[in-house]
Amino acid sequence: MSKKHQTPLLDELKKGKWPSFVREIERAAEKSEMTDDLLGQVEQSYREKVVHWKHGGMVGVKGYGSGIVGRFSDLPEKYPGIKEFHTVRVNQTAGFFYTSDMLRKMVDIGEKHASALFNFHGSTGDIQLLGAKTSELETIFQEYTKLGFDLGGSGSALRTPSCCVGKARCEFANFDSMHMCDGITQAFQDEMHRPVFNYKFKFKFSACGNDCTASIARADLSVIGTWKDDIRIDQEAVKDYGKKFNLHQYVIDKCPTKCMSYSDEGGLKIENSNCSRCMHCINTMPKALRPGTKGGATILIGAKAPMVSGPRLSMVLVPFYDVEEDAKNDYAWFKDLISKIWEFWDEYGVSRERIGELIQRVGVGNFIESIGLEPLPEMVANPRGNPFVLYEEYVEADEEQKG
Amino acid sequence: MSKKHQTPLLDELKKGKWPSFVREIERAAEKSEMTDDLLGQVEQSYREKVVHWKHGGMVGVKGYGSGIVGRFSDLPEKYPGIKEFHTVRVNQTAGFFYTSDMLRKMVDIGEKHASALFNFHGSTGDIQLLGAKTSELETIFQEYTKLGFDLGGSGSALRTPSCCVGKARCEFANFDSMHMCDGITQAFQDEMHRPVFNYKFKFKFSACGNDCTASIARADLSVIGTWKDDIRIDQEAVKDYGKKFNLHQYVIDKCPTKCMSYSDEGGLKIENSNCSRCMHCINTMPKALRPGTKGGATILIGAKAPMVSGPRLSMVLVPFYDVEEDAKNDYAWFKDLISKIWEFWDEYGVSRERIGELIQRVGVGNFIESIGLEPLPEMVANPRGNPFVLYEEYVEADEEQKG
Amino acid sequence: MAEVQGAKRITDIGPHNYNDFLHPVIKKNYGKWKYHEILSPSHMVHVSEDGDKIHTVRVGSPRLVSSSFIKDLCDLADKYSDGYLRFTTRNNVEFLLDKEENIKPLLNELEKLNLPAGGIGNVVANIVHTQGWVHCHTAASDASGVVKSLMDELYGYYVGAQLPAKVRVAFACCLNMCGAVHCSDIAVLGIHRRPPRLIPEKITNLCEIPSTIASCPTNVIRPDTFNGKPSVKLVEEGCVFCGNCFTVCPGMPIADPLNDGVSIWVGGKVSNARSKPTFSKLAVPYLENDPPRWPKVVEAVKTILDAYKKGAHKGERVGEWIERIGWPRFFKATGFEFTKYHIDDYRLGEATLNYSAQVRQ
Amino acid sequence: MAEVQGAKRITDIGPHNYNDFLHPVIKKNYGKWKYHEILSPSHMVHVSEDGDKIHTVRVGSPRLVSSSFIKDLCDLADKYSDGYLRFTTRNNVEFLLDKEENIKPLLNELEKLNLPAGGIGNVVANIVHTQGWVHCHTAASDASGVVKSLMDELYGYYVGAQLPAKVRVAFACCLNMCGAVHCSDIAVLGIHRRPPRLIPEKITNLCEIPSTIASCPTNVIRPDTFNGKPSVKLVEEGCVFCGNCFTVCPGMPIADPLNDGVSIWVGGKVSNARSKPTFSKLAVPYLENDPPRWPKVVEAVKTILDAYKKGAHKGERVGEWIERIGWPRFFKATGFEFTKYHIDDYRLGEATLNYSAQVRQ
Ligand code: SRM
Ligand code: SRM
Ligand code: SRM
Ligand code: SRM
Ligand code: SF4
Ligand code: SF4
Ligand code: SF4
Ligand code: SF4
Ligand code: SF4
Ligand code: SF4
Ligand code: SF4
Ligand code: SF4
Repeated sequence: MSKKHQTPLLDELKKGKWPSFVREIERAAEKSEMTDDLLGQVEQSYREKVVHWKHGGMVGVKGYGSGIVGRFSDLPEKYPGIKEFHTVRVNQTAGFFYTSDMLRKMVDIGEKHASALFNFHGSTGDIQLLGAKTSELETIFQEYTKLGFDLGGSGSALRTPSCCVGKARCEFANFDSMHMCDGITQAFQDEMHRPVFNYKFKFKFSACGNDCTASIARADLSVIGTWKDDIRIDQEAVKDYGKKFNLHQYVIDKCPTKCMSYSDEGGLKIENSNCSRCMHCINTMPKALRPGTKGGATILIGAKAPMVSGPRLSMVLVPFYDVEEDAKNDYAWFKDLISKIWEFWDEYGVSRERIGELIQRVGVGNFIESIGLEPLPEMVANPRGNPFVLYEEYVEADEEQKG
Repeated sequence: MSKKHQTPLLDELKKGKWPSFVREIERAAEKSEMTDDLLGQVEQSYREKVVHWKHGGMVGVKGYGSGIVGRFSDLPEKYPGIKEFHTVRVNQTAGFFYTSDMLRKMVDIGEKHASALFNFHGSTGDIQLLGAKTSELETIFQEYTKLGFDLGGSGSALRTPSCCVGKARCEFANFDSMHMCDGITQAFQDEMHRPVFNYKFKFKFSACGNDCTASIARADLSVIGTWKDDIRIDQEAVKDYGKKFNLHQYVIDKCPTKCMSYSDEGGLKIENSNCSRCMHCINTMPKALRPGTKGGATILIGAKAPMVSGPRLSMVLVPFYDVEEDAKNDYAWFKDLISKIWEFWDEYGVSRERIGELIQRVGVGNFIESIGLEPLPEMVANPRGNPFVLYEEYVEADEEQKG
Repeated sequence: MAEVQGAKRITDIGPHNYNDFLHPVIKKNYGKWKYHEILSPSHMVHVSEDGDKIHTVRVGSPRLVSSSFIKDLCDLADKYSDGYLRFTTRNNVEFLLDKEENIKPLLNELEKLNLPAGGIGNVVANIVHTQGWVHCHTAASDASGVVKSLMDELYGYYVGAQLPAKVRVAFACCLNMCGAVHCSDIAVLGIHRRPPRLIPEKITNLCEIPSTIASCPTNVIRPDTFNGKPSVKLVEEGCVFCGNCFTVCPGMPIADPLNDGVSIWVGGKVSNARSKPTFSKLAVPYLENDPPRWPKVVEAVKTILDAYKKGAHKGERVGEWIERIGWPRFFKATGFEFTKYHIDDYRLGEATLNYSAQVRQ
Repeated sequence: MAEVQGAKRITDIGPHNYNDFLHPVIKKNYGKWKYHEILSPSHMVHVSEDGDKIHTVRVGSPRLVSSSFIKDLCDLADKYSDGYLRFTTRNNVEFLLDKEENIKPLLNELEKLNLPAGGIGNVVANIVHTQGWVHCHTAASDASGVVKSLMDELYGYYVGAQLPAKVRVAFACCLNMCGAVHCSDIAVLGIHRRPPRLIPEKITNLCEIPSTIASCPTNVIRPDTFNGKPSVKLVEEGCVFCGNCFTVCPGMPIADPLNDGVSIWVGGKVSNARSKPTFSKLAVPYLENDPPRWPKVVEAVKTILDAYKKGAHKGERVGEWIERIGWPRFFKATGFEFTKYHIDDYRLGEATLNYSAQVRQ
């Protein structure tokens, strides 16, 4: 197939050693004609330094309010192939595991019914099939469901939860992030597919403090693995590491709580009650140290991107959540907590207000109380430093005592 | 003299080993009759758990708008002696140095013309003579000026500057805090005595980072000593300290910038370019370490108590100010800086707005620019983390380039 | 178009269960991994309590890929990893092998296909990024182009050269920051710098006025009327060019070729290791868009990496290095200018000032 | 009353120059001090580059003192320090002696006068405090009484017993916080807890309405009218009992015997040594006023000191100790209850939350 558009600027991006997305668009165009016009329009954007997509646009499949992001060229006459160029968000598997068989089938759908161009994966976690026409959406949807895959979230709905590889291939995992992620995704299908929230809501599950899903930065609800008991130490292996590098410099001194000590005689000692489960020592000596055996998670809330009051990280909501125990009940306790949070959000939140913003607006203390949790010092970096305390009660009828 | 009022509650406060203020009030009452009624009123406050002073009240001496704080009992019939019980704020000397001769004369004035009760000193720094009647104020003022002492500040005026003992008795002093404090106090007599500011303004001078005047917490303008060159080390003395305590544990590991190292052979090494002049190592080993010889100060701005938008600390305004050089010109550069700050405050501040609050309201960058300083990374703990940048300029007339 | 027939139609099934796609060795040792070793930037091995091993070979991907790219991967997986593979949270591909002897041939074949094996350990990881001009309406810059230009330059750091610690670079094409740009070691952020232009016809017809007004972080969108219908007006001076008004109201386009560009941020992190998670901080307020290869952006990122490599202690993330040496020395080391834009004047900006006399001289 | 006669009247002379009051040894060695040694909590010596020595004997004072108290000091100074003495920034008295042989007799005489010699080094320093019921109109508690009760209890820590580091205790009788209460190791703060009562007659006659409205940190004072004249009304729910409205408007008294009391704050510091200066943080939100000896306040401060003494490493200030062990363990160690009031919900409160998974289990 010969090229429809000249793309001298984009061609520059085929040079260099890193795999080229331009080459990928071209390869997709070999499979799907419409994709040629994408090259043309992107080249024009490169020339003019400005975007050429129209503002938004609602599209979808029957019974679903989300899962498709509408996208329309603002130069449809010039680039008719991408007049409609919607994204289909398809739920990834928990942990992003696939077989070649399944992947081939999944991309075939894209070749046949859309642009043959994908994001593996989107930043939230979905597989994104780019460039679907409205008329093809239902077919695409049905083809994916036949493979056992459903649509992800978009709009004012739950987003596709995502998780780290966890127990499947990581010795640091303190709870089964994949199992929980899958379980929660299945439990909240309705909330994902039918937008009734004030705004989006995201779950991410990382099975230890390394937080390989970056949940603390971008999930409204972050579940991050931790443990209750002591770090397991293999003193011989510690000694071996000591031969490779300076234990004090690279491990002991970098412990944020300064709760470790080492001597050749006494070996490594950890004051576990002071350890904040930061993971550093374990990361540095994975053959010698392991998290404790009583795994669980810390639940945090409220992270989001900057709009509209500045970026946020998640804050501690539940210092220790016994995941394994709750998994036995299909995560009933967790789901109940989530329902309470969503009810509160529904009642007090305004349109386009993420949960983190709402909590800030009403006050952490009030929020905690409303969802039935206790205020705990783990929730704060430090207690208040200003004296403007809104004490809720005062004694009255004191007049006669005066003067 | 027999007691006029029964004070069973206050009497409890004459017990115990710490010198008793109740005893002091009684001793004052032995010298000045009016003070007896103070005992009565305070006892009543103790009984009723409520204050018995009326709200404020303006009093003063001719030509001065400040220096006296009016105080009136709300039970003047019951306690006629303290119907008027004003405070006379008398400037302390820089460094709070006195001779017995001078002190006797100073307190004699209080015995003769007021309550015989003092604060040595007030929190801002003044000697406070409590309990002066309006009719006595002019006499008291004239008696003090005869001794070479003037009134301090109050109301919307400059407050009495104060300073640490500095070069007079401290080996850590990086500039002459007493000389500068005295010089600045003398220079701004008018601003102290005739309130024309939006609100109060306070200077404090501490000759090193230990900040023994707590200037960073409570001065609108804090001048804190620092140095340019290297910490002076006496390696032998370091070794001696090493015999007394663990150098690593108490000195090296506690250095906030981790810029020190020690070995028995090499002695103590300091990477001075990384030293933030925190004073810790010098404090801990004063016989071994001394600040560099090129002394000066960091100028900080904006500290204050909580009203009305929360407590503030001072922030860095000028990282290094060559005090000695400027002292040669009678602090001309410093005074010029202060004038610019006050001009800005006068122009943009509103009533009862301290300088720290104003800076926050208009933005640090704009304030810096207006007073002719450069934005510097020393002013911030870290640059902004949110992307809401108010870029001031954009290019126009781009329409024809579009589309 | 396929007919929508209630009966046949499958809905709300969620994603395919992962159990169907796990390598047998993974299934057997699920939750029983004991330790791992990083043997090279492209290869690590996990060892289980039973002594079983699973090898991972990681491969970089541009993320925006064709079906053919995926099929190439599938072919490799069939040949070397029993058909099993996964993707990482940063869009790398991981082949999962139990046969050690397959590693070398796999690496060889990857090289032939020009696919970069690497990304494990203390390297520059794959750049998390977004849609840009390829697919999003609010983009202030392209995503894939900047990322490609950067990764070509940083290629060596992906496949081999060791850094003091992991370096996570991220790109987002607008302030919506899809991805974790706000908490990356180095972040490149597309920005607008000219207030939105108001198209009253569109505003009155297409926009919900209250939510348009509420969308503004600095409250400079004010109620107005146009032809008697509710509309909005703008106090341009306070606009921080966030583009949020355009997101909720198509009548307020903000993209502008002459003023759009990127800013550069440093020192963010997400992990809880050692230091707490923290935002990236502003390093370079503005660089113009210079497609196709954004040389100024590439240079700025290189400058940071070079200074970091030179100055950081082993084990220090970019932000930890800067915190140790202090921001003044970061600006000195990179030559970047410190401006008033670096001083946070937004909502919580007060918490970022230097309230101490701790100053390096 | 003295006549005000322009000619004779001296004005704007400022304070007496300190040079007239410096001990000759100090004058000679001004700026030439080399080091100091703390020989006991009441005695330190400074040695100059020339080898000269000046001895300091420090003595505690209740600050609120009679002329007789000052004269006692003067007598001692005449006898032992050539008439030279000074006060410290925390209201202690310092005798400056060049004759070492005078130290012992001075200490003996101080003991006879029941004046506490001490306060130097790692001790509880004299409590910085304010006026209270003795002299201020906005006081929510007495100052001198609480301080006396505390110092009686902490006496041992002033004259002798060593602590891990300096402990600065401060008291302020209302939220105006005259002193450095907001940055003290331990701070006791008088607080109101009932909204001001409005006296419309006074408000309309004595108060400037705009500044009354502006005085409120939570904007709950709203414009109103009374008998046709401008006045204010109050949204009680949002009042944080700061008393600032009363400061600017006598028509809004806030003192209330049943609800006033004190709160306790910990972990602030001012020095730049090691850690940056920082605010004290809320430990105990409310303790009722229980004059004359405030036993609950004394107990709470003792509890903190005991836990600090037990838990802190040598050289750690109170706040540094708490930062190391974490706030949850501080609350455990003291038995104080953590409540919603501890969570900062004011202006910059967001900056104080725990945005990390760093949690001790
Ligand atoms: C596709 C994706 C970027 C990518 O290239 O991977 C994406 C693309 C868009 N995002 Fe996003 N977001 C994507 C992940 C994110 C993330 C990261 C995450 O989920 O982990 C964030 C930051 C975390 C967060 O949610 O705060 C993110 C924060 C936003 C925001 C800002 C939200 C805020 O509260 O500040 C918007 C604006 C909005 O919601 O109106 C937004 C809006 C959008 C829209 C729908 C544009 C718009 O204005 O309506 C973009 C559609 C582009 C297109 O046409 O394809 N997108 N967006 C990601 C979703 C793929 C997937 O489903 O897997
Ligand atoms: C006497 C003194 C307390 C003491 O016992 O030592 C004092 C006493 C009063 N202060 Fe103060 N302040 C005193 C030092 C301070 C300090 C500490 C300092 O200066 O280092 C502060 C905190 C630092 C600051 O300025 O922010 C301080 C912050 C306040 C405030 C709150 C100001 C604010 O911006 O938040 C007020 C309220 C006001 O200004 O209206 C205030 C108001 C008052 C008033 C005038 C009461 C009022 O509402 O008008 C008090 C008069 C009491 C009386 O009748 O004697 N006083 N005041 C101190 C002055 C003595 C002296 O001249 O040496
Ligand atoms: C595969 C992946 C999880 C997944 O489910 O996909 C993963 C896998 C591992 N991570 Fe991770 N991390 C993965 C994303 C992340 C992220 C998220 C991100 O980058 O967006 C983070 C947070 C980054 C941040 O802090 O900004 C992350 C922070 C860590 C850390 C903490 C590093 C630190 O010191 O701050 C470790 C520990 C270490 O490397 O010593 C870690 C350690 C590991 C280990 C060694 C865990 C193990 O024993 O298997 C794995 C190999 C590390 C490597 O790549 O060097 N992983 N890891 C992700 C690979 C991304 C990629 O393709 O590059
Ligand atoms: C006399 C006085 C200065 C004055 O001009 O009056 C003074 C004098 C000394 N201070 Fe100070 N400081 C004095 C108030 C302060 C203050 C202000 C305050 O408490 O309100 C501070 C800040 C307190 C804070 O951080 O909250 C202060 C923080 C220090 C420090 C830092 C301690 C730390 O590690 O944080 C040192 C260094 C040290 O002690 O190791 C220090 C060291 C010293 C030295 C050793 C300096 C020297 O070489 O002469 C002096 C004797 C120390 C002692 O008392 O143990 N001085 N010092 C003040 C005595 C107050 C008192 O009567 O108790
Ligand atoms: S978050 Fe922890 S458990 Fe999960 S993959 Fe990363 S290191 Fe492993
Ligand atoms: S996990 Fe972190 S806090 Fe705990 S001992 Fe290891 S390094 Fe220290
Ligand atoms: S601030 Fe520094 S120079 Fe001044 S007295 Fe204190 S320790 Fe000495
Ligand atoms: S003064 Fe402070 S920062 Fe400098 S070397 Fe000493 S301890 Fe370190
Ligand atoms: S960052 Fe902005 S421009 Fe880029 S994909 Fe997200 S919403 Fe679109
Ligand atoms: S771009 Fe942002 S700051 Fe500017 S008007 Fe729109 S919403 Fe407001
Ligand atoms: S703290 Fe309040 S009550 Fe006490 S003296 Fe200062 S203004 Fe008066
Ligand atoms: S006491 Fe403070 S918060 Fe309450 S109404 Fe008065 S000014 Fe407002």
